[in-house]
Amino acid sequence: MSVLVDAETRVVVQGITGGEGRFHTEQMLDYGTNVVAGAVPGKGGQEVTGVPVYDTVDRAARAEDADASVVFVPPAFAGDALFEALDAPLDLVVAITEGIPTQDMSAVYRRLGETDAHLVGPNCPGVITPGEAKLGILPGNIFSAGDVGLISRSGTLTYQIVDNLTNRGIGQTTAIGIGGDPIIGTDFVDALELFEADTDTEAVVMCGEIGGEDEEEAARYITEYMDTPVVGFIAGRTAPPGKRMGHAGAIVSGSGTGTAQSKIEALENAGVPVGDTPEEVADHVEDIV
Amino acid sequence: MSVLVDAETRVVVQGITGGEGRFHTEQMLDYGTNVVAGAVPGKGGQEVTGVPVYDTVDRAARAEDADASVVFVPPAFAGDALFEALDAPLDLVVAITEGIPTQDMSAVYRRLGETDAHLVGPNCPGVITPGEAKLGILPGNIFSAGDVGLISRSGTLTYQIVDNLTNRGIGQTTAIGIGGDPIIGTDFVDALELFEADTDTEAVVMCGEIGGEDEEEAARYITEYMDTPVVGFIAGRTAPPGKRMGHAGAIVSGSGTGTAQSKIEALENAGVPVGDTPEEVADHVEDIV
Amino acid sequence: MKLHEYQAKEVFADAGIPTPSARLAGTVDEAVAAAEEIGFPVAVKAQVQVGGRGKAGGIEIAGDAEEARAIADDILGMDLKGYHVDRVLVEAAVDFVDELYVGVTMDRGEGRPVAMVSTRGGVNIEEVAAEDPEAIAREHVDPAFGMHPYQARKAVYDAGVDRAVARDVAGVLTTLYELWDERDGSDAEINPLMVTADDEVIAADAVFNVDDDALFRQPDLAEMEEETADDELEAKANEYGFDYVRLDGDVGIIGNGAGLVMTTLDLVDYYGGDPANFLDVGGGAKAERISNALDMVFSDDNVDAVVFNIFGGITRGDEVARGINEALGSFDEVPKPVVVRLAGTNAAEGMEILNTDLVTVEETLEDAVQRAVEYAAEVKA
Amino acid sequence: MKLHEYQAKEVFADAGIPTPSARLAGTVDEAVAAAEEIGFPVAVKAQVQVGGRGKAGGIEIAGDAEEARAIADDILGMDLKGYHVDRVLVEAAVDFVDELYVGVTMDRGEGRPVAMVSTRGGVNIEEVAAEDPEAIAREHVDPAFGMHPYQARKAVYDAGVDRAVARDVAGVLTTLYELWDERDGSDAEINPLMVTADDEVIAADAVFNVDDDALFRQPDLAEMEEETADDELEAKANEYGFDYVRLDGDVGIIGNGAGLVMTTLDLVDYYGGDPANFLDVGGGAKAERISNALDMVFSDDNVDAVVFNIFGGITRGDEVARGINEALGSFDEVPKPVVVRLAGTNAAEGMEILNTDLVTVEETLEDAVQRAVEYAAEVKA
Repeated sequence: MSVLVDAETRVVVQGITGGEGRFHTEQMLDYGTNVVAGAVPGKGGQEVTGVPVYDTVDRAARAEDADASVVFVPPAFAGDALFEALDAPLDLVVAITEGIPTQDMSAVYRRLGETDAHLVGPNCPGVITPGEAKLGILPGNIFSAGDVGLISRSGTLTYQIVDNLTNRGIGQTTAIGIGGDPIIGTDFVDALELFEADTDTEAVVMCGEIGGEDEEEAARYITEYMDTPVVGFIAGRTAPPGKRMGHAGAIVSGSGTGTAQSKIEALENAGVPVGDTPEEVADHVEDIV
Repeated sequence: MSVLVDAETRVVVQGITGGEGRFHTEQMLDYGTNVVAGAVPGKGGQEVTGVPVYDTVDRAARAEDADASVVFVPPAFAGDALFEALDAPLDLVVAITEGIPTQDMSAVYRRLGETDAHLVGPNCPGVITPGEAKLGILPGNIFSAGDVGLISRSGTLTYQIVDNLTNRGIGQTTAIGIGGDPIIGTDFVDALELFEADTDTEAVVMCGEIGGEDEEEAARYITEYMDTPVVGFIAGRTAPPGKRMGHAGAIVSGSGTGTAQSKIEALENAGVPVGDTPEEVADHVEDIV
Repeated sequence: MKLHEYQAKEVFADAGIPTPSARLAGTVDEAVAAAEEIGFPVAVKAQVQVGGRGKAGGIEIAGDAEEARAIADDILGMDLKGYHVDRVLVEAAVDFVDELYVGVTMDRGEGRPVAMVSTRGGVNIEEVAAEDPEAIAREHVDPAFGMHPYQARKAVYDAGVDRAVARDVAGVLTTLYELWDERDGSDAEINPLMVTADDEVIAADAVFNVDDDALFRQPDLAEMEEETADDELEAKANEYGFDYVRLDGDVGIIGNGAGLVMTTLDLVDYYGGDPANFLDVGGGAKAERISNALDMVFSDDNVDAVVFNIFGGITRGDEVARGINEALGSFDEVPKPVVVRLAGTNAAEGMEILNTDLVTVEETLEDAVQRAVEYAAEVKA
Repeated sequence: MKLHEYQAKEVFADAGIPTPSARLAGTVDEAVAAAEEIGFPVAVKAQVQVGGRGKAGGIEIAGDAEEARAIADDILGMDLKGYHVDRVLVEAAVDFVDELYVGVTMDRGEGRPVAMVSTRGGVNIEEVAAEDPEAIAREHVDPAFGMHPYQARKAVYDAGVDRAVARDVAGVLTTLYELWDERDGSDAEINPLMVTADDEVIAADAVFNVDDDALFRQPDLAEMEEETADDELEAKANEYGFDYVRLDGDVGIIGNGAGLVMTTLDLVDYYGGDPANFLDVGGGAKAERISNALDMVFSDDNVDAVVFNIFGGITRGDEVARGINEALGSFDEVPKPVVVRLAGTNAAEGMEILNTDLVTVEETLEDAVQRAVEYAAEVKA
């Protein structure tokens, strides 16, 4: 089993005719993902690597019975693309696009709350269920099927942690790159809830980083609701307060919340072992599974 | 028993310091309505006929534990006042104001759909549970307590029908003036649902008029869900197609829907006797109760 | 409130929607001059607020100055479905290959706006809607977020608009929606939106109706309002601020509240009479307003008897009675018989002061209507 | 992107928020002339983008021209928390009886904007928030509908703003929210909003930060951007378009993706080293970008060794290797030891072409970091 995506997921690629959209559609198809359509206004009737393109998501979804989309639309138009996907309605929308204006995401998030859909991202590497399907830009070859769920705010850090796991023969049910933007769809709590409900997931690794309160909230959720064991990792222990390091979310406020220390403490208090290094994370997981 | 309001309902009057607000607050208090506060920006700390005034609905509701409001705010500001009441949140908002721009009401209606609140109106005479409370401008003296529920799009027509009932000794559980605007909160179906759930209501009178599809929808609802008998009345049989008669809703499209004939037929097909005159309505009710 | 075509086109053009070059003309000479300035062929279009002007002869194409003169002479001063034509819009006739329909209105049933596109433009869109509803692509707009760009595109693609002009038509729809939204439109329509051989789109007609309740915040649109009553009495009603509709019968009707007045009309009919009008004095009417209402109804030569039906809520019976006394007291002889029925707030006080030498009083609505119908029948007899 | 105070005040004033009369000055003479034109007393305010300018001596009041000259002379050219002051804003000093705080920002946790009002203006609002959160009235705004007028009033009344200025303060908050909304603000603040003895309100300071991701649709604000890097290297990073933060250590760090780079920093620290910087080349970096990154890190005199950690997703290992080869090949001798770890997409191809005469290669992140820390320690030894 898995969460969010599997071999049956029928995927529309929004922005399939762009450079990134085209390249990653090929990659997703190669991985075995069931990409059934593309959606690009004005490009209806074309084909991209054998995938039929429609003018609207609605048409793509109805013609090809799609239930999910991956969004490679440029940031200026991505907010609109997300509304289009949510209104279609699709069940799952994975937004790869980086640099969507925050106010656009605030509106999308407001709408999301009224729907039953899952939005992953934006500014995320996507979702992968190893051996079944990947929606996004994750390098499929480093993942392997297994029984550990993975949630991460950071793309390449996800790959690093997965690499450490895979090297020890520890595979994944599903890995979710939730993204590092200030406003994201699926957050740690949402993703933990999904894995808690998944009977095949024996343990969950959550990779957080400085900034925001999401990891602290996740710790509270774990204490109250999680039976599945969780292992943590927090990037940014050495980040100086007040400095912005890449991700918009990666700002240390300096007021004692949002720091690596506060996050690590919160997780440890929730019974979550937190690795000091990616290797240590793998050690903790190995102890469990 | 009753629906929406009773002697316990704790009422805020929005716009209590205006001429209409003040006058009808006195009238409501005289009738026994539990008016506990007024809300007018900038007038906090004042009193109107013994009722304390607050600057915001939120404060009024928290200080006086209110759960309902009556809105006498002028049309340009009424949309905002309705949002304020819904966000407070109050359980019941009765909007008397006439002439609210339709787009403002469209936004309010959108918000209303996300809440559990009841909005009655706008452009309505209000709601009365005889002997307990009235929220609005209905002349209390013509109503009498009893077991007939009343729903009407029109103010004075409501009084006429009630007068015919009361003259025969037929009292009312609650009378709801739902208002004649193009976009209203509680419609016939909502009101019928309330009366259907009220064990004391033995029969319901619904007074419709030409324009819109609400009576036709009510007929479908009655067919499917109502056990409580309903008697109907439709104003505007002689209205010529395409002419606008007062209410914004009172336009006959001429295309066969929204006419008095289509409404009467729909109701009769749902087993609802429709009176040709107010007296006939009272006859039909008398047959039932 | 309805804008004239020429006004709506100004508003649309200001917002960036392409419209043909055009000039308004009030005389034949002005029309010919306008046509010569614009260049032939031109369309000469009657500026009256009724649908189906073309079929009724209110729109003609002129190929040269002579034709323009003849056509302007025909149209100016003509009676078009009851409206007197005193101005024409002279505009460049567009050479089109396609006619589309684009519109925005409020869907009352849904409580939200709806944007519409169809390739069946240039004809009566209500008929298209009735015969072939699928021919009109409809996008409901969430009032919380406004129309998303994707919705404009979706409506255009769903309507089957030619790919070559899809982007431009979506742009026009977006602008039209924004106008509708920002300018408190009730209906905004372009029918037809013409498509030229060069894949240009151009609004060949324009409808923009404004929500009367929102005119207070649209002062520039409110200024465009022109009296359009087709009838002296309706003009008078506008002046007095009454909801008034003139009908063909002989029983004049005055009441308070649209539902109750409609019911009174229905009862006149039910008891065998013919309503002469709908007149709602509204809520809380004072003596002067009541007096004006009587003046209105007496001014209608068709009226043979009047039924005055007031159920007081915020309207007070004593005020009504005072107004009736004043209005009727000014006549040497009351011109037409008046039947009065007062109920509700201060009805008793009203009955007390009502001058029963001048009016007939009835207790119930049914009796009042029957009495008025009888009076009217007596006059006829 | 942060606007300077003088820029933010221009934006606020254009929107109708009252601001003191003011002029920007780059020299002492200009400052004195500005002060004389405005009239004394004036405030002379350093235009640098740091908080707490007043405490740090960057804001002084001048009562006459002589004082203005002395103060401008002090402030112009001063080093304020690491920023060089090259301009001052000279503005009318407002005689106030009260200082309020008004602000709008995005509450990331809630995903929606929040409007704030406090009577505790004129001080560090973060401290107020920490010590006495109740002193700040907060209204979360529904992004679907925007800030309702009632919310501005509610925030003002809830904050306990004096009734005499409540309406004006609500007006300022409404305008500030609209600016924030229409101009893609990330933070918009007035602290203090001064209240005068005549119950006038006036924005004595102004903060407006713009969402960098939205600058594409705010071209006039984007034009206001000025390089504000306090450091030559950070300026270089801006030029190259890197996410770069300079730190105090000696181990230079280059990687792809913020989380992975931060993790690399953490590991340097974990293994006893000191990170010299954070440098994220981002996703999909090509050879030239890699080469620029090495140039950046070599330019930092503090750096004694470099760890280069790439986990390829959309970034390809062969491109990275090519960039490293190019950058290091241009030196007669590689200036500082470089440890490279490549994994993920095309890592094998990268390893193959990587010139291992110039760099040390490690298989794992942990090994690479440890090796770099050792190299740096050797240099120090």
